[in-house]
Amino acid sequence: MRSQIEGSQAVARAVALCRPEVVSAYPISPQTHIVEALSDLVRTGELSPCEYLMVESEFAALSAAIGASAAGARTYTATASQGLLYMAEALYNASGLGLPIVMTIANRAIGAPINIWNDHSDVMSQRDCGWIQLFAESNQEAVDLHVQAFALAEELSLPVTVNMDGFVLTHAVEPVDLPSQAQVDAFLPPFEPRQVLDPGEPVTIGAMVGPEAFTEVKVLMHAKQMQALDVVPRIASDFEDAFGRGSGGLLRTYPREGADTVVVALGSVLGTIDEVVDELRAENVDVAALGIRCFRPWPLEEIRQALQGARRVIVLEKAFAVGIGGIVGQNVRLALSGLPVPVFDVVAGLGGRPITKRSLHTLLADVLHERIEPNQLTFLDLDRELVQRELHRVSQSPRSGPHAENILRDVGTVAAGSH
Amino acid sequence: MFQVRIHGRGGQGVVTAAELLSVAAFLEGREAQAFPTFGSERTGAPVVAFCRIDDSVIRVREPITEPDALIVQDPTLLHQVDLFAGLSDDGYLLLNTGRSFDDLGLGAFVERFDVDRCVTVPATEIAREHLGRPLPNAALLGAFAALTGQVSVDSVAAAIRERFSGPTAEGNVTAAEHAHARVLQAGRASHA
Amino acid sequence: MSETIKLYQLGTFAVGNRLLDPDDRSVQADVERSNTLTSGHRACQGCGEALGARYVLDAAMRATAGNLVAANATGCLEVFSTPYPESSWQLPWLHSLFGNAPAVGSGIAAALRAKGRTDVRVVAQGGDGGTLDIGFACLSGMFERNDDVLYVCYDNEAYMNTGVQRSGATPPAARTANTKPVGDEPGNVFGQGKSAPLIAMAHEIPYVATATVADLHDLERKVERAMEFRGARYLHVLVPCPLGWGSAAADTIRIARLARETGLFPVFEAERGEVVNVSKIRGRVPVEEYLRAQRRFAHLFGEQPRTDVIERIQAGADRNIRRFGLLEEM
Amino acid sequence: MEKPFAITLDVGSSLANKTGSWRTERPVYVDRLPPCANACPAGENVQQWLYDAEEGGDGYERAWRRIMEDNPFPAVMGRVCYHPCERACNRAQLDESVGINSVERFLGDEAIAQGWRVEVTAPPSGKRILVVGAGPSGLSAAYHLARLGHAVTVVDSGPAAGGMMRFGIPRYRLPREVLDAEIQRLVELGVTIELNRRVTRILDAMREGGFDAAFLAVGAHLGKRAYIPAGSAAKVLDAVSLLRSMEGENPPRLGRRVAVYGGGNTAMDAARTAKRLGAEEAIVVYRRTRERMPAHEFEVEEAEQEGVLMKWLSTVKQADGEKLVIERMELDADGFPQPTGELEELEADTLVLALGQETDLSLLEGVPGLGVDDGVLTVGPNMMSGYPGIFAGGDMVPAERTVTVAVGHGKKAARNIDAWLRGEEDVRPPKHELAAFEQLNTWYYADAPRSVQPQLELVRRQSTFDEVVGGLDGATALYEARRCLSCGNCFSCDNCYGVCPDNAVIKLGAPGEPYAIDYDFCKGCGICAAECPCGAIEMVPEAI
Repeated sequence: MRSQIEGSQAVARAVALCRPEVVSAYPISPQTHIVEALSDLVRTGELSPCEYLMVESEFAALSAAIGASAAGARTYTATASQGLLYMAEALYNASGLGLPIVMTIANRAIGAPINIWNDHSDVMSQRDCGWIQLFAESNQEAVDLHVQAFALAEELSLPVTVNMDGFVLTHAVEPVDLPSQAQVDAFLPPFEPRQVLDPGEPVTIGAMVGPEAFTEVKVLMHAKQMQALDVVPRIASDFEDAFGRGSGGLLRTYPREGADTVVVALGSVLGTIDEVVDELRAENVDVAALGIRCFRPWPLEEIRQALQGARRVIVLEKAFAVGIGGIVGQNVRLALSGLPVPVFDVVAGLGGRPITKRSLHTLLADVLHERIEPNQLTFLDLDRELVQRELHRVSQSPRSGPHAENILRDVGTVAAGSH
Repeated sequence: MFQVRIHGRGGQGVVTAAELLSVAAFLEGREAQAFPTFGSERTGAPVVAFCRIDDSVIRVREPITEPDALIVQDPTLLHQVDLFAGLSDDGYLLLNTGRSFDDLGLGAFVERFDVDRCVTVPATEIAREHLGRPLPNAALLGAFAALTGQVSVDSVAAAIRERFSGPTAEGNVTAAEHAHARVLQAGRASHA
Repeated sequence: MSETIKLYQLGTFAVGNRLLDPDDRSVQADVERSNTLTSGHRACQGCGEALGARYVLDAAMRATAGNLVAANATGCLEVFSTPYPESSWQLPWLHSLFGNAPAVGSGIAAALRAKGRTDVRVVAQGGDGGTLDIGFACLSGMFERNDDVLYVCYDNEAYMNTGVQRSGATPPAARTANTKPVGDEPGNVFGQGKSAPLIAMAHEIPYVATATVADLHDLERKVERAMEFRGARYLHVLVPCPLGWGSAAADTIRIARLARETGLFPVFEAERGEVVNVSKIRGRVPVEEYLRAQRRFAHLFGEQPRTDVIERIQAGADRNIRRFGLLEEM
Repeated sequence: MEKPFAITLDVGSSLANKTGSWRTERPVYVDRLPPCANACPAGENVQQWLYDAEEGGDGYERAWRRIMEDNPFPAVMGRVCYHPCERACNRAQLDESVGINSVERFLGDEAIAQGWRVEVTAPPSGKRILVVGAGPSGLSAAYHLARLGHAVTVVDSGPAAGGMMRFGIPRYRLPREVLDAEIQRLVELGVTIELNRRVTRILDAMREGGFDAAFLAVGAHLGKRAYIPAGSAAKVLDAVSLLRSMEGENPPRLGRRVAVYGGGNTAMDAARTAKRLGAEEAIVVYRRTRERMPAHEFEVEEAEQEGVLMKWLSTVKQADGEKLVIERMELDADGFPQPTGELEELEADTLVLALGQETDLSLLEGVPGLGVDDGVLTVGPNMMSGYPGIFAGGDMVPAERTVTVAVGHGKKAARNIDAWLRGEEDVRPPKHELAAFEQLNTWYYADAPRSVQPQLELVRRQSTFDEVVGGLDGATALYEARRCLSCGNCFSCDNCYGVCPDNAVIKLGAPGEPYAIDYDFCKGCGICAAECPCGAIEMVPEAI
C-alpha cells in the first residue's frame, strides 16, 4: 500500500515484513529511527516472534547477530559511520563464517573531524569485508532491496548490507509502496540455515585454519560472493514478477545505454542526476546516468558492457581514498581497462555537502568543454581559494616536498612555478 | 513543482510542518517530498525544513534554494539568517507574527512581492488559544493552504489527524482552520 | 552415625567414590561421561584450562541433558581445541572473535528464545584476557541485559596464547613477557588482578561463583547450580598454566589448591549480588609456599628476597580472608 | 547440514590426533606394601580386609574371611594383639592411626554372632601331623595344616585348649566364651585336640601315632624363680601359676596386701587379677623406672586406673611373714639399676614373682641335631628344627613372646610343613616396596578423628572379671575402617580418571584393575600421579 512515510519508518516496516527473529542494534544517527521503529514493533507484538537486543555497542550488535544467525535465526541489524568501523572486526567474521545477516547502513561520513552528515566514507572503508553491498537510490528502493537482501543473503549464506544515504533518505518523507505481509511471505521462504548450532547435530563452527588451507578458504569465499552477480539479477526479476515493480539488480541506466557521456553514481544522488540528464538532453546533450546498485561483488563485465560505447565517463562518488583518490573510479577504470574511455573522478557530497543540479550542470559543462582533464581528481563545489591558501601556507614550510606543489597545481593554483 | 521552505527554531515543529504538508499533498493524490536540514540542532537553534509538491515523481534531492513559498515560524530569525534567499518576486511569504510587515520594518522589503502573496498570521497566539501551547506550525499550514491553494485545509486537517490524535489533533485542526479562515478574510479585505 | 561419616570415599575432595550411589558421584567418575572436550586437543601438558573446561561443559551437558550450545572467545582454549581439520568439541560450538563471546552468547540465546527452544541453554567462555580486558564491555552488557547465558572465565592470569603477556587479571609481582622481573616493582607493576567476580556481582545478576581446578566437585556443583537459574550467570575458574606460571605440569592442581588455601583466590558463591556461600580454607598456607612453586615469582626469592613484596601479597591474601571470612573461626 | 570447508568441523575429530607421542614420562599403576601389613606378625593383609570392611554388610564377611586366610582368631586378636600395625600406620602422621585392632575385634565378634564358618579348601593329602601344644601357635598351625588338607592332631597336657590365651591372659581382657568359640571353629574344621595328655618323647609319639611331621609349640609356662630368702611364713608364688589357677575351681587366697615383683605385662596381669580377687593393696615392685618397663603403656595405665600401686627402682631382698625387705636402686649411666644399700620394708601378705617364663624342652630328649640357645629351641627360617620333620614355634623358639607372633609362627610353619611334605620349599613372592607417607596426597582424605572403644566403669573393673574394653558398634567400626588411607594401593577413588586434562585414563572398573592409561593420548603431565591420594601411580621415564 502506498503511503507518505519517512524512509526509516518504511525500511523498519519492510524489515518487519521479512519476519526477522533477532534484531540487535545500537543507536547512531542517522540509522536510529529504523531500529527505534523496530523495537516498537517488537514491543507491541506486531513483529513476533522476534527478540530485540539493545546492546552496548555496534561491536556487540553485530556479534550478537553472528550468534543469532549461527543459531539459525533470521537476523537483522543496522548502523552507520563510526558504528560500522566499530563493527569492522565482526564484519569480516560474519562473512568469513558465511552467516546471512542483513544490515542497513545509513551512510554517513567518518571523523575526524566528527561529522554526522551523509556521504559514503563508512561503507567504502569496509568495501572489501566480504559482505554483499547494495545501494538504494530512493526509499522505495530501500524498502524493496531489504526484501531482496534477505532472499539473497539466505540463498548464498552470505551477509548483505543495504546502503541508504543518511538523512537524505532515512529522514525524507515521501511516498512509498509497502508490500503486504502475504506478498513478502510468498516471496521470502522461511530461513533454512546451511549450518546451525543444533544439539541434535553438533558441529564446530569457526575452526582455526592454518596456511595449509587458508588460501583455499578465501578463494571459496570469493567464488561464493561472485555467485551474487548471477543471483542478484535473478532475484530482482523474481521481485518484479512478484511485486510488479522493478527494483535492485546490479546496475540501472537512465534513460538508456549508449550515450556519449555517462555519469556513474551510487545511491540517492542518482535522482538529482537524472533530473540534470533530462535537462541536458532537452538541450541535445547526449548524456546518461549509470547507477550502481550492487557495488560488491563488483559487476565488472556488466559495467564494461554498459560503458564501452561511451566517449567519456564521469564517476561521481561520495567518498575517496586519501592518498590515491576515487574508489568507485578505480573500480570503473578496472572495468574499462583496455578501452579508450576517459574516466573523470569527481568526489562530491562529502560530510553532507548538498549536490545541487547547478553544480552538476557546471561539472558537466566543464567536462564537455574539456576544462577538466580525465584522471584528475576533482572535488565538486570545492572552495579552491581556501584550499589554495592553506596549501600555500603549508608549502612554505621546509617539510613540504614536490607532491604538495602537485596538489597545488591540481587545485588550480599557479603559485607552483614560483620557487 | 511547488517548493516550500520552512524556517523556525528547534522545538517549533518545523520538520513536522514540512512532513504534514507533504502528507496533505499526498492525500490529494500528488507527489510530495519533505525533508529537514539535517543536523544536530537542539531546541531553540534555527532549523530549516523543505517540502516539494508535484504531479510527477520527485527525483531531485537537493535542498530547496529557490522556494516558491517561504514559511517563517519565528520572526526573530529575521535578524539571524538570510530568510528570503532565493525567494522569487512571485513567491509566497507567510510570516508568523501578530504585527505587520511594516511594524517589523519589512515594509520596504516586501514591496517587491505581490501583496496578495505576503501574509502575516499570529499563528502562535492562535495555537495558544486553540491548542493551549505555542506551537504555530498547524496554524501556519492552515494559513498556507489559504495563501497558496496548493493543498486544501481539509487535507491539512486530515494530515494532522493522521499524525496526531485526541485533543492535540483537534486543537491543531481548529488552529489550522482558524488561521485558514483568517487569511481568506484578510485576502478579501485587501481586495475590498 | 554413618550418614555423618565424611571420608575419602564419601569425601568432597576425591573425584569419584566407589561407595557412593552413581547419582551422587562426579560426572567425571561416570564411564559414560560426555567428554565434551575430548582427547587429542593440543593443550600443553598439565593444562588447567583443558581440565576446567571439560568439567564445566560436562557438568553443564548433564544439567541440560545435552541441550547445550557454546560460544568461545579467541584464546588458548579455542586454538588448542579446533585447529583444522580436527575439533575436540562434542557439542555445538562457535568461535567468533576475541572480545565478543558474551555478545555472541546473547545472540544465540535470543535466537533460541525466538525459536521457542528455551530448553537449549547457552554457555559462553573465554580466558581472562578475552573476558576481563577486550571482552569486558560485551560481558557487562550481557550481564546488564540479564541474557540467559552462563559465562565462564578460565583465569590463568595472563595472555598465554600470545606468549604470556600481562592481562587485567595478572596478580601483583607476577612476571610476564611484558612486565620486568627487576627493579623496585618487579613483575606486574600495577593492579591486584581485576576482580571480575565482584564486578559481576555489582550487576546483581542471579548467580556468580568462583572455583578452581583443585576442587572439581565444587566446580561441577557450581555449574549445576548455575544452570538452575535463568538469566546471566558468571563462573570464574582459576586454571593454572604450567607454561605461563613456570610450574611443573604435575603441579597444576596442587597450585590451584594453594591459591585457595592461601586466601589469594577466594572461592565463593553469590546470588543477586550477595555472597551466599564461602568455601572455607581447610589448612591455611602462607603465600610464600604458593609463590615459590611458580617461576613467575622466582625473582622474589633471589639473592635479596623481596620480603616487602611477599608481605604485600600476604596482606592481600589476609584481606581476602577477612573480606570473605575464609577461615572457620571467622 | 552443509559444512563450509575448513571453517566448520565434525565434532570429536581430534581423536585422530594421538598426543601420546608428546610424552617423556608415562604413568604406571603400582601396588606398594602397606606399613600395617608389613608390621603384622601374623602376616595379615590388613589393608585389604579393611577395604572389604569399608563396604559394610557383606563386606564384613569378606573382610573376616580375608583375616581367616592368615589368622584363625580374629576375635581373640582384636582383644589381645598389641597391634604393631597401628604403630606403623601412616595415618598416625596425619591425625591418629586407624583403629585396626578394634575393627578386627568387631569382625571377629560379628563372625561369632553370625556363626560364619571356614571350610577345608584343599583335598585330603593323606599326611598326618602331630601338633604338641594347644596354644596360639599350635592351634594356628593346626588350623592352616587342616585347611591344606592334612590330618592334624593337637596334643596338650592342659585341661583345656588355648595355652597362654587361656592360662596367661586374664578373662577381663579375653572373655573365655570368645576364645572357646574360635577354638570350636577349629574343631569343626576337623582338627583333633587331645587334652590332658603330655608328650614325653616326641620321636616316640610320632612313631607311635604314625605322624609324618610334627609342630612343637609347648610355649613357656615355667615361671622364673629368682633366689629370694624367704621365711617359713612367707607366701611366695609365681605369676604364671597364679593366672593359671584362675581357671581352676577355687581361686587362690592372696591376702589383703599383694606385692608383684616384675615389670612385664604378666606382672600387670597378676597385679590386676590380685585386685579383682579382693586385695586391698596390689603393688608392683620393679627394679627400674616406668619408662623402662617392658609392659605396654596401656596395660600400666589400666592397672593404675584400677588402683594398682607401682614401686619403681626397687628390688625384693627378702620375704618373710607379712613384710618384704626392699632395696632402693638407682640407674647408672647405661640405664642399668645399681643397688644403693638403702633398705626399707613393705607390708605384703603375698609376693607374686613375675620375672618371665622358661620353656620345658624335656620332650626333646634324645632327638639328634637340635640346637638349643638360651633355653629355647633354634629353628631355621622355615621353622624347622635341626631334626628333619620336626618344626617348632611360639614361645619355645627365639622370638618376641606374643600371641600374634605365635599365630604367625603357626601359619609359617604350616606352609613350610606342607611344602616339606611334598619335598618342596615354601617360596613366597618378593615383597613390594613399602608405601611411605610421603608418597600419599593426603589432601583427599577428609578429616576423621579416631574413634574410641568404650571401657567398663571402674567399680566393676576393680571387683569383677568382666571385659574391660568394649567393642565398636557397626557404624563406628565402619567409620574406623574407612579411615584407612589405603597406602600404596588403588582404592578406585576415580581421581586419576577425573583429573586427566586429556581424558587419557580409561575406567575399567575391574576389581584389582580399575583403570588403565590410554597411552595414545596421555601426554605424561603426571597430574594423575601427583593427585593419586594413596601413591599408587608411578611416573616412569619413556625410553627415547
